[in-house]
Amino acid sequence: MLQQFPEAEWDEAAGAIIAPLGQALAVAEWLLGQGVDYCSNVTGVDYLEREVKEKVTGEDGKMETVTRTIPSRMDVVYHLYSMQKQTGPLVLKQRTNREQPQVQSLTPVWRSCELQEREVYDLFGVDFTGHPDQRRILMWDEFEGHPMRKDYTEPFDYEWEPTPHNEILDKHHRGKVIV
Amino acid sequence: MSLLGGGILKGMAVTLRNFVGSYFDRDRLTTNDYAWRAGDSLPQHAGEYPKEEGEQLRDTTTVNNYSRNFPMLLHDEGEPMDSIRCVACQICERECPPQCIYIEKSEDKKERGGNKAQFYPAKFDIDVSVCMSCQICVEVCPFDAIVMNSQFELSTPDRFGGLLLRRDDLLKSNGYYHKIHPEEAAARDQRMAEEKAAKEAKKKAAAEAAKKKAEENAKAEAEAGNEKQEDPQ
Amino acid sequence: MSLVLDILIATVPLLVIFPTLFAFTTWLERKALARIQNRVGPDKVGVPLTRYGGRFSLFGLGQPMADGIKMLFKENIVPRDADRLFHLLAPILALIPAMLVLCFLPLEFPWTDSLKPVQAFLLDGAVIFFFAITGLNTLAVFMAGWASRNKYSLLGGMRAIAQMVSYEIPLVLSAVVVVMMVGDLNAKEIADFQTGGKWIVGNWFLFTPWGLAAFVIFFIASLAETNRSPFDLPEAESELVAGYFTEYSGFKFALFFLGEYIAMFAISGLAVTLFLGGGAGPGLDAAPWLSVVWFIAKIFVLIGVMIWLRGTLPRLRVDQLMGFAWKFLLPLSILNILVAGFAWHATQQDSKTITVVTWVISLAVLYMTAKGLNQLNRAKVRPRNYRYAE
Amino acid sequence: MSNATATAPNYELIQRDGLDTGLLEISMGPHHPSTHGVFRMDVKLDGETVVDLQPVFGYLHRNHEKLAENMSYLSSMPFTDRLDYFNSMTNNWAYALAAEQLIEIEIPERAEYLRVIMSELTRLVNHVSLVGFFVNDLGALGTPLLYAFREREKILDLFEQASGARMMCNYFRFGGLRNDVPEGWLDRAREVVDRFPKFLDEYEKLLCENEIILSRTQGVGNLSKELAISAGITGPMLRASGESYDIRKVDRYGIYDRFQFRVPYSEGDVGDCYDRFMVRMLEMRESIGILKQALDGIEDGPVLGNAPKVFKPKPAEAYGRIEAPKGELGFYLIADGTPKPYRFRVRPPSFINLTVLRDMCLGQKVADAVIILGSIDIVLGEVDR
Repeated sequence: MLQQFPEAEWDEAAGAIIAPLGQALAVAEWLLGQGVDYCSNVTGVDYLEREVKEKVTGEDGKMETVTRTIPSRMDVVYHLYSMQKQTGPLVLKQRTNREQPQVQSLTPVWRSCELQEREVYDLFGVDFTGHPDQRRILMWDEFEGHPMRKDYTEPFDYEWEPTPHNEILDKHHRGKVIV
Repeated sequence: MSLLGGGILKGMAVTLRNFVGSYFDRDRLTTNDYAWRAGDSLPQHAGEYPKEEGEQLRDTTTVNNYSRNFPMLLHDEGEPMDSIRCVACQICERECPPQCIYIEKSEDKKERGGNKAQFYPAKFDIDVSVCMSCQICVEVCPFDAIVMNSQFELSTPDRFGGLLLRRDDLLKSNGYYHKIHPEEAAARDQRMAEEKAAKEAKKKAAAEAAKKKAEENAKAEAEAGNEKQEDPQ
Repeated sequence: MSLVLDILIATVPLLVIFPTLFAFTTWLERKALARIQNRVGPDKVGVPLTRYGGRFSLFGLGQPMADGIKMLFKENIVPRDADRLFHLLAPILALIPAMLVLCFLPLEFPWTDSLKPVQAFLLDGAVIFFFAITGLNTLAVFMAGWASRNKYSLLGGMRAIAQMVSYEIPLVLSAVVVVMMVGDLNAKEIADFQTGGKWIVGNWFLFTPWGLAAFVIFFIASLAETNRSPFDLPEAESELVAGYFTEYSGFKFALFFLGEYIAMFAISGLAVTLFLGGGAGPGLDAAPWLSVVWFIAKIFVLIGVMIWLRGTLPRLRVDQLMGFAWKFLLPLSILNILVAGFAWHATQQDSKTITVVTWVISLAVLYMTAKGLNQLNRAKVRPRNYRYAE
Repeated sequence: MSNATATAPNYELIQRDGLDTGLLEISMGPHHPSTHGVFRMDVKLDGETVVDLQPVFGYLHRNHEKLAENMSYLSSMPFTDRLDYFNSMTNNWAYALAAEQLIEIEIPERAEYLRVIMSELTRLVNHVSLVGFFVNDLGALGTPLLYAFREREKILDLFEQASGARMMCNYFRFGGLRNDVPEGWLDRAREVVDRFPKFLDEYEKLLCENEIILSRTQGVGNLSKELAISAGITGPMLRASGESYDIRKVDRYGIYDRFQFRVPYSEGDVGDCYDRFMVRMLEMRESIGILKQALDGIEDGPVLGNAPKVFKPKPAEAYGRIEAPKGELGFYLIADGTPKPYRFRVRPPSFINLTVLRDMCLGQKVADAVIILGSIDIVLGEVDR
């Protein structure tokens, strides 16, 4: 696999192949030829920019805490199986930026991506080039924003009416309760 | 070659058998009064839903001793607030999936049932219009203070306030709990007793260990003292 | 004065008995379906409409009354864009022909001044008239479907037209067999022809091969004519919500409902007249009024079968429905006419052997034809085999 | 290409013999008796024939995934009940399976057995009521459905005794089960299981040879094996198309490798509504076999490993999938070291099985569209999440 596509990366932590941008379709077609005929799950993952503190052993052997910034990104994850060989899963990822995410649609290779990629488009705002029917699926057409993004904020609820439960929710929303 | 229309006739025979059977075989009837349906093996004190106007439910609290509905707060025998088990630790509030619990901790501490003084909930509200009866609060409670009730007759003309159960509505005695969920309550009491015993044993062991240690210390000290005493000599 | 009185004496019983029976039938249907489905059915509402302690609930016999009162007081909703006039006319038009044809049934009420049994309307061409007037029902159904301005209603109305027009043909053709045998179109003559056989039932057309075939065809077609399951496509609940009466509520809906059930009575009454010997039954010599009772009892047997079928069968698809009428029932009923004609000639001599042989041959011919037609129409349909993976 | 999106014939406005005939557009749903919830199909009809069909989703969307990302692992468990509200037990299991990959934890023997028992009982509940609903869609006035519900009630009673709730069981926990079954429960379960085949016999007599059902369902909604695999169809629907892929056999999650059972699948490559109906009927018999073995093999013991109630898994990804009654139910979890999952994704079988709805319905009658939808077996709680 990695020989066929030298640009593909192997993400050890997640156990996933990260397909090079713009080559995902070729990778998928190659995989289909290898007997990976069943795409089980398609989803997006939204990574905000964040800072991690890591303990690094420096050159001089001293432990020091380094603050590293991980840039934001958007992943589209495919879980692939082979029905012929009864093997799997193979995790394929397409990695793109958060601001204008655009990846290749794998619907031409696996039909099962059709609705799921529509869902990723709807909830994450990832643009799938080559998708035959890219529309919103779960939210209505006039909806603005992409609710599964981590920085999504709810709009004002115009159907809101005061109930005793507001007191409870307020307390939860003050961030006191959820750890 | 099968009979023309034989499949239809076969099906009609099945429905005819069910038609007749439903008059003789009680097991066939799906719908009947609730308590009946559960069968003879099940309910130990099942209430029966009223058939006629004006008839009261015999027992609105129990349908079936396994079912759960909404949470309630337990207290041991005696005045509810003097023996309430809840110490307002707010774990259940934190873990409640639909976020329907609201707790305010008391200012003061109160001694209950011979245990050491603890906080108690000044306010404990459960919005049963939001509660989804998942029983997570029961599981996470470290004090066995909250358990599931099975009272289902909760209709009220007030859709907001009427469905917000306050602390005093939620307080139920352990005896009541034993009545509605006998097996579960017995198991819980046994476990609590065991834990208490274990705790006490541990305490005792700890006390003994402390005592022993103290003795040893004393001994050591004494020896040290002796040594010290001896030293000058 | 006497004429008016006669008319009233002849028609009022029809107008009283059948709507009452309708109420009873709704109860019966609900109860029977409930029992078929292992439920209890209505058992709370008693007589008179109260629930005093449940001791007078009488198996829920008050339920139809309660339903009726509820229907009367429900709001009458007419869609904004509907054709108000035809929306109103349709249920009335559905009821009128159904009530009208009841007059042709040979129901002989024994109360007149001379104590002579009388039928409401003794017409020589009763059978033809019967079919002519029941055909009007189609118009009412389509009127309802069109006037409601609802797509489901429209589809239901279209289905109804196709279905009713198609099934009228086998219905009429199977009745022709009986008319051929009797040589008369008068309902009373047909009924009288069948009385007095061996064990009362000996002359009934049901117990001849061609009569049996004609009865089965007639019964199936009458199910389709009255929109009963498994031919309830115009009101197919799972596809068209409620078909042509989707937009009807309250009393208009009740009228449709009433019309449908009265049509059921009428067509079952015709089946009883044609094949089941009309009012023939034991004890008629002693008490002639029993004939009405027997007649209605036979109607209820047929309606019971209809309910039973409704509790058992799923619905056909629209193309299969039409195919069934044109490719199965129509050829079979035409063949049946031929068989009946040959049989009539063959059995003219009073020879037992020839009669038996004719019967066996015609039975075999009819059955094999039915089988062959079935094979032809549904060649690929059969149970399948399945494999297992370890 | 087998997996290309099917295209509708160009039917705009056809002039026939000088008559202006157009297509009838019907919006079936969200309030329609047989869309199994608030599902909508925008159907274009030429007479009674479906020339175009667009499924419309989302009427029941509540963003389950976002909710779960904002609460602890344990708190999401009761929400999984609400996905496919017919099969809360299997939903629980799939989620537990995914989360158990994040925290390595030993599952006690008895819990494994009870998981299999609950899961197979759920399969019975689902298939039996699905077949009932399916025949109801065919137009049978609820009779098979109510027979099915009669049996379902008995199993739901068992669920109630074990978990306290009939449908929203919330019974599985990471590392086992919430509580042990009450005393005598296994005997009652055995009684129900033993009586089930009798009901199945009756049911088969009522339905499987009925000429109307045969001609209504055969040749309707054909789904070829290639398209089924490509479109990610799973569960009985895939097996009806002739592929014997069953995750119980492939992954052997839990202790499924200990049981003798067979996976029924269709012989031919037709994959029509009749196959889907029959595969489910046959699968029920296999489930009974598993249940009998499990009820015989179960032994006393604890049911919950010492899993913490609230935990913080190390950053990792996990995908757990099981053979739910409707197909492959998967949960994809990304942990980031906090008590809440960073990403929580449900792979809903009935949602993905709907991919081919349009392909199967084109050219069929409108009444067939209804039964094709019925044979897919959707639950809107899961489709829309």
